[in-house]
Amino acid sequence: MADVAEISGPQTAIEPRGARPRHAFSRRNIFIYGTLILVAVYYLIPLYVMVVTSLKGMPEVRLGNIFSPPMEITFEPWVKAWSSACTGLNCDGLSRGFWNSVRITVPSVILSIAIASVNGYALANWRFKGADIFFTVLIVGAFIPYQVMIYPIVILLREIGIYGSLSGLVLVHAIFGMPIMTLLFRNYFAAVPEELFKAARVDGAGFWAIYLKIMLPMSLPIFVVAIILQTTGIWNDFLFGVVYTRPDTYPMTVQLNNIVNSVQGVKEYNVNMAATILTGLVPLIVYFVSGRLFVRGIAAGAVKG
Amino acid sequence: MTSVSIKDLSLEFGAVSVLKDLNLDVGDGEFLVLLGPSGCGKSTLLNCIAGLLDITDGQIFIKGKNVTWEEPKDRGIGMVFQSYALYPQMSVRGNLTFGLKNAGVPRDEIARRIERAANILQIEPLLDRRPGQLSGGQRQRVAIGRALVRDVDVFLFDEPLSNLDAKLRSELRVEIKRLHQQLANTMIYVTHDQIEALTLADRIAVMKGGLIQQLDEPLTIYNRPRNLFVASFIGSPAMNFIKGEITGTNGSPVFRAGDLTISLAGYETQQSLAPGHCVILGFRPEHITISDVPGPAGRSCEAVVDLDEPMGADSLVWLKVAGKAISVRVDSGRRYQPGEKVFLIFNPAMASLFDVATENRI
Amino acid sequence: MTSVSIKDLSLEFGAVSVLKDLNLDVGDGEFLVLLGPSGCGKSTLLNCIAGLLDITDGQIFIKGKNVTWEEPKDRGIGMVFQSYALYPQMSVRGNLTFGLKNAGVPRDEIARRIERAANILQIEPLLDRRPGQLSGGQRQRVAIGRALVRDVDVFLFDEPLSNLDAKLRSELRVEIKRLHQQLANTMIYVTHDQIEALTLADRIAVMKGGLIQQLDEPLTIYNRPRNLFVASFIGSPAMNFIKGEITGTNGSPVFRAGDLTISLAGYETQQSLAPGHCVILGFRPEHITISDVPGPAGRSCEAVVDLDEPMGADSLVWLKVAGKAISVRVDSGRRYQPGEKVFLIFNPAMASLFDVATENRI
Amino acid sequence: MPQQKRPIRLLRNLNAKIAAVPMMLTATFVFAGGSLWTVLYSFTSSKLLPRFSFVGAEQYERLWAAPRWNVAVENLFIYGALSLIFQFVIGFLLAALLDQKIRFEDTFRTIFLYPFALSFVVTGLVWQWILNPDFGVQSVVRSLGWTNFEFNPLYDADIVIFGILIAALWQGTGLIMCLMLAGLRGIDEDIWKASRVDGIPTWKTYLFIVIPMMRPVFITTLVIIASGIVRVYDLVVAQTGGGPGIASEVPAKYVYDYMFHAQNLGQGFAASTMMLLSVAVVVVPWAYLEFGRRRHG
Amino acid sequence: GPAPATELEVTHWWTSGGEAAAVAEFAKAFDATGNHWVDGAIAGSGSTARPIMISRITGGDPMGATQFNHGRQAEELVQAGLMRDLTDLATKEKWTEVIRPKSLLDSCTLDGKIYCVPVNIHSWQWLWLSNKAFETAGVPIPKNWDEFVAAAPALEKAGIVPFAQGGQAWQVNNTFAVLMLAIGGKDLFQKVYGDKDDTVAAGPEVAKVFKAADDARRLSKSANVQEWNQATAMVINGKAGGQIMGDWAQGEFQLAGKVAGTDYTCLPGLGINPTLATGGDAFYFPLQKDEAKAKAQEVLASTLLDPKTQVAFNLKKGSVPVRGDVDLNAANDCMKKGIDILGKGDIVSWTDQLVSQDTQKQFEDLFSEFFATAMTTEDAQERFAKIVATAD
Ligand SMILES: Nc1ncnc2c1ncn2[C@@H]1O[C@H](COP(=O)(O)OP(=O)(O)OP(=O)(O)O)[C@@H](O)[C@H]1O
Ligand SMILES: Nc1ncnc2c1ncn2[C@@H]1O[C@H](COP(=O)(O)OP(=O)(O)OP(=O)(O)O)[C@@H](O)[C@H]1O
Ligand SMILES: [Mg+2]
Ligand SMILES: [Mg+2]
Repeated sequence: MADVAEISGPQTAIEPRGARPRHAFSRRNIFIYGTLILVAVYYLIPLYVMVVTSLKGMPEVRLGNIFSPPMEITFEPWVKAWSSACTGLNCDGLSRGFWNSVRITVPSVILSIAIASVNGYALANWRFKGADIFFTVLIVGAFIPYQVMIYPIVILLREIGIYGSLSGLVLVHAIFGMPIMTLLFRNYFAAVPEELFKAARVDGAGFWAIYLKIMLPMSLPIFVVAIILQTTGIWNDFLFGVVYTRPDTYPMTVQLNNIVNSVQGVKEYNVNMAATILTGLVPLIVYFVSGRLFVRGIAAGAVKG
Repeated sequence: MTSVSIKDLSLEFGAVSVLKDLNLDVGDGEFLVLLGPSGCGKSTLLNCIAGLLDITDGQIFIKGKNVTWEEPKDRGIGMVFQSYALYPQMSVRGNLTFGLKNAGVPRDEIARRIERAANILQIEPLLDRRPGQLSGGQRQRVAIGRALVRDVDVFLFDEPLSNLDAKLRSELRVEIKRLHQQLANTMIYVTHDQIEALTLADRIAVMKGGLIQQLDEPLTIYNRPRNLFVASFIGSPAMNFIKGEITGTNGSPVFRAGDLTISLAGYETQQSLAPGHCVILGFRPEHITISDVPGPAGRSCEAVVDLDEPMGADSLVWLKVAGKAISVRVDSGRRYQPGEKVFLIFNPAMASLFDVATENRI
Repeated sequence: MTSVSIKDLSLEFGAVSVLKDLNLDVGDGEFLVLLGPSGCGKSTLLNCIAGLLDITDGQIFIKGKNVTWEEPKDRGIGMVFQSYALYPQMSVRGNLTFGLKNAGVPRDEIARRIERAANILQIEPLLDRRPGQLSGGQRQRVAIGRALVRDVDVFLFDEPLSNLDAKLRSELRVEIKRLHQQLANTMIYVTHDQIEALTLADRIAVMKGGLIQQLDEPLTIYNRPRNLFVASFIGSPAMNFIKGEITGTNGSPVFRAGDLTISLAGYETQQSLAPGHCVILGFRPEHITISDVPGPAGRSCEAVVDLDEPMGADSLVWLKVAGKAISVRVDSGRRYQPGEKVFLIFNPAMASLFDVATENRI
Repeated sequence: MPQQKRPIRLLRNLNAKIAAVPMMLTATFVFAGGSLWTVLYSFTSSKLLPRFSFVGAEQYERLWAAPRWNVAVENLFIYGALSLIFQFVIGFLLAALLDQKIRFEDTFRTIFLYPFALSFVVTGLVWQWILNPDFGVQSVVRSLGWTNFEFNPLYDADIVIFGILIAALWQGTGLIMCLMLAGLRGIDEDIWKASRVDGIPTWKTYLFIVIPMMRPVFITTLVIIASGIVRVYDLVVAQTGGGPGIASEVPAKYVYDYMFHAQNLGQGFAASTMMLLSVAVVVVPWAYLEFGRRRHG
Repeated sequence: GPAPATELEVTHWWTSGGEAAAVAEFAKAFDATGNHWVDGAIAGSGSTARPIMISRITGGDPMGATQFNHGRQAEELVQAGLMRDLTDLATKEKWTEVIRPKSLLDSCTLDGKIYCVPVNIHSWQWLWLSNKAFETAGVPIPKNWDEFVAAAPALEKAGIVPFAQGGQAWQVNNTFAVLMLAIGGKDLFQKVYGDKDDTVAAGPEVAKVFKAADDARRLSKSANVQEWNQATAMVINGKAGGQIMGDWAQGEFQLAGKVAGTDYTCLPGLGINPTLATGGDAFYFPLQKDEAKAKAQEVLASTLLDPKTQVAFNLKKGSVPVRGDVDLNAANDCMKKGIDILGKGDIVSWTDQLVSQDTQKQFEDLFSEFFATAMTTEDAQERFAKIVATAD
């Protein structure tokens, strides 16, 4: 603001008129954009390194500079990571894991969101005695380290008789997604005007009719957030994937771990990086496509005062 | 015949008692307004009638049927909400038909009712729009339509106009009044806007702290408020209050507050006005006249103008009388200057007297 | 001497032009109200004066100094916001002193100013509370206090009372008026409540679509609106409008709309009322009288009562005249029944005539 | 008039109760039941399989005597404190910068947020690679001429926790920034205007007015960060495997290792119980205040 | 008659180059019986894989067969009745006669019943040396640990890491155990690990072993690798002087086309004390409900012990067959050295059999801390003795 004082100083040669003069390179702008760009670089470096490395051949990787762009671009590592990298005797890369991940993620996301949204709706709009106690337990559950729960869940799944099956894993994801998802939906539905809900009751709509016809159509933002969070969370899960499935249904992350850790002599960093990118691709795409909705939904569901 | 009848209704939210042993009978075809300050339990009462809140004790009858534990949809009521509460993702038609479809009303009957409601409320051209594409007034009309198509005996309104601006509010007020004349349904209408209450109601129930303070016709409430609360709550600009005592001379009572004495001859009351009784005297601003010359003795006094607030058609003049601020409503033709000396003339027949201790009308 | 002077002010938000070449001079110590419907640019104008928005073109002078490029704090203004905008985690005292401390005002001076403001606004007992512990009216008072302690020449108010309930609003209105009389600062006050505007203003600027429609004293605006917009925007209940044409007989103009004819003799205008001119005739509800017998020929007509809305002190009666709805304000002593036949008497001296094409007053 | 019977309480809102059954089951059997089971068996000498052979507090004595556990707890405190501070500070600063009506806001936001889409496993691998002294930052800087440049966090026991922190911040601050941004956007514009009229510098407005107003957002954020801290595991495993030595061990890893590698469930359960206990001490009062009592509105 | 093709899932953690090649031999042989080997490799060493295997078995979704280090890892699973009893098959195929040393089968035996099939004999006690590295440094190839330590400065001067040590806990722990056996001798080893004698563990003889461990720590300072085969790769490439690792490292040398004696040198027992431990891998067969699977399990069990399979597998894996009656002419230099020692009976049981996994883990924690920090040998020994005192 020092510059303003200068201009409107005693020399009334220029009579201030119209918009306040502004400099594109004011100290403020340099500071803001400078900081942002610097931080952006920090955030982008790993992605850059991953991409660049994955496009180099092994000799080039061994030569050394991880930041230098590839002298000769090769897609070999990508092909290898996708279709021929080996774990033990299986040499079909990540391709199998990809479809397994899809088969795990889709039903898990659907189930966990279905349960949590109905649940959040019941908690927000149909409060009943005792619900808060369960909900509090659930929220505290969000803090319990997964490792602590592995064994009890093994027993639980064994007792139900779905250990090792896909449905077992889906159930596990639904269970561990429940606290945060329910919280999200509960907050969102609690912010829906209560009168809307009352109007529907006067109109004779019951529990499910209100949920399906009134609440669902108006909760797109929060569903987007829930889908994004669950998709990335479940897709990225390693621990449950490895503990609660069997090799023919291993998700992609487990296969990534296998490829990265199955060192055959020298570490093939380029293949590892390609595999890493491939594994992260689905959640990344989800983020890039719906990032804007995500922020809006977060504002609607998470940050309610 | 009573349309809605409430017996000993109590409602508690946890430890907080919001309604206390409330009794209320609403006649068939009556327009009853629940009026009261924020938080007095108006909406709560309405929600109890609608079945949207579980009551703690008491009974509710609608059309002679005990509906205390019925579902809202089975009570024969329609409800209009302050925030409109339209289903945002449905068209206006969808909003109107949602309840009927839920109730399994046949198609042609639905069409008939929609047509009638749309006709009455003049919303035919809006039927295929979404609520988001409507103005505030149109939304409110659709909300009324949603209650209308339910073809019920009792309409409940919860501050249906308070989200609208003043102009629209007065327009829709007239429409609601017309609608009532046309349909002759029972209507229970919650508001905290007294103009609405006064213009719409057959009877007004003034509430405070979960209790009904006075249940009467609008002009009775305006002119003969039963207690200090009703007197001060109703009327804008508010009633002027002066604290003083009765000093009876020769059977004709006189009100005295410091130097100010006002004869109470002509004041109608069942009780006797015993000398020495501490009372509060209330005058509405329009029941005091400003004059340049003193009026009859004992009904007039001198005052100094403090402030003149022109309000278009009339003005509110604030004056100081014996150290007290008094407001008087006058025609806006003449402006008064601060400091100007004038005389006030009181009409005891239009006054209200309240006991200081009980705050009830004497 | 002008206190605030705005020259050719324009403001655009991207492609949207909100204010267009606006000129406005506010006198020293004047109370100017900016009145207009929502979205007309009132707040925008106020923010430009405060320096909170960067203008697109034009100049702003405060106390003769060009402040177009000054920071808000250096303009010598204090501002009060609709939402109070108090700093929620600071005590009332903190709210009042925060700005002063930043400006490096000495301690004893701060104490002096706080004391004065607290005294004027009667918030001494509240000084150590948090805003969350205050009622709406108290918060508003603190918000005014924050502007007060800045010891500035110009106060800007952006709908300071619109979040309060009606009763409180009328109380605080009086307080603000008193404050102005006491301080004699320049005040620019934004509202869309016409009662506020009429009661508070020395002059009112009625705005629409970023343009000032009329800038005049309250009663002039009320009684002689310059155009149809001002006429319809000001006054509640609203002015009655009838569309028709001038039919001159013998130099004394007559207004005719279908069967209805009203003599315009006595209507003040600079322009000639040429026969055949299409006009809109406006009458305020209080400028029509209801009578059981017909009035003088050419100034009276028959009407049928449609609705009677009692509003306490007076009533609004809706009638049908030659197929048109007309509202008349009467004393609430007499009630009218729907269907009743009465006569209306018009006073041309209080009428307003507008050109149909330009919508300007004739 | 007939006096109507009050309906049975349990059957009112039946559908809502049915809908909440999954939650009740999960809360009861998985979270409460699982925790209880864990606590119970932490007093046993279970090895590979849970067996109810009561040994009292023996497992706890051993746990707190184990240097590795103490290192893990200490690490968690350091990591937790640092991560909490940095996530808040960086997240808030970024949000504040993005809130300055800047150009390319969307682009910047996406850049800051995308790492959140990646798993800790991926994050760990990438940063392990970037921080590797033989190919990563250190070797690149050295090859530029500064041959004495020393930046080798993953193989230096004293600073390895910072190496993990760098990766954790990279992965997590985006979300925090989003939350903060949403919170900032929720603050009344008029507050900003009032402070400008009062002539309060921007930084003071943030510090004394805006930040105190963002309490609810901060609490949400705190919950999210804190739950992440207690659970930190994958990142450590992928990045350092707990090394060098035991320098970057964390409690969750201790639990996992002793339950499964060492095949000493009792010991693992004892460590789990300690984690549960610390979670309970922090979270239960908070959850009670947040969800248990505030029931009006 | 030929059994109908049954798919049998086999889990193991053999994922490095040499290991994968070896396990392929098993798969080939099993597939040749008309059944199908479904490979369930889990990368990242036994400590990653075992929890998963155990969860699967206890979770009621057992695999067809699974690798464990025989010894005490699966003890409780057997006790819990989750493992298949192979005694009948063993009697039929006379395992007690063909499998040697006898201790291998003992480790599979509980209450007189046999529950696992040992498939190879592994010994840890090898020092692998890169001939190229020593040539570069201009010093003769050491013949034992002490010479190796003495040659280290020369290697360092030449920019070669003297001692390649993977950072993972199991590696450092075993390195110490190898030093214990080689430097302290068979008796000391037995007293510490077998008898869990904590006074011995705190005594001067073990202090000597700690001195040697201190040397190893010093020489491996700049290795910066985690996985064992990365460390081996350093030796193969001449970037490191030597590595202590089990005989499976040989698989990596072979895969890289290196020849024992010319490219690399192996010193069993670190060239001091040529005693080998007979650890190894074994396959367990979790109980299956499916009849066909149970049959296939039996087929697999006998396939694993088939002489031809044994040879093929062990040649690739670099380990010694469990059968004494197979022809091992194809074995290379190093393997022959090993077979010789085994033949002489200079054998001990390895730590897997002697102490529980729990104790192992505590050792691992201690040594991974020891190797990564500047902990004094005295402190380390004191803590070592404490663990020995409570070991089971
Ligand atoms: N769900 C609830 N739990 C606890 N108290 C409540 C609840 N709903 C309302 N109340 C309390 O009951 C009282 C009456 O509320 P109600 O909404 O009926 O007031 P109201 O008269 O409609 O006010 P307004 O004019 O502001 O709408 C208030 O004091 C309110 O705080
Ligand atoms: N930041 C902005 N960007 C774009 N348009 C804006 C912005 N702020 C205001 N406007 C537009 O400028 C016009 C004037 O807005 P302004 O807030 O001044 O209205 P107002 O007269 O104060 O209305 P109200 O009575 O509702 O407060 C409106 O049409 C509004 O949509
Ligand atoms: Mg209400
Ligand atoms: Mg505004």
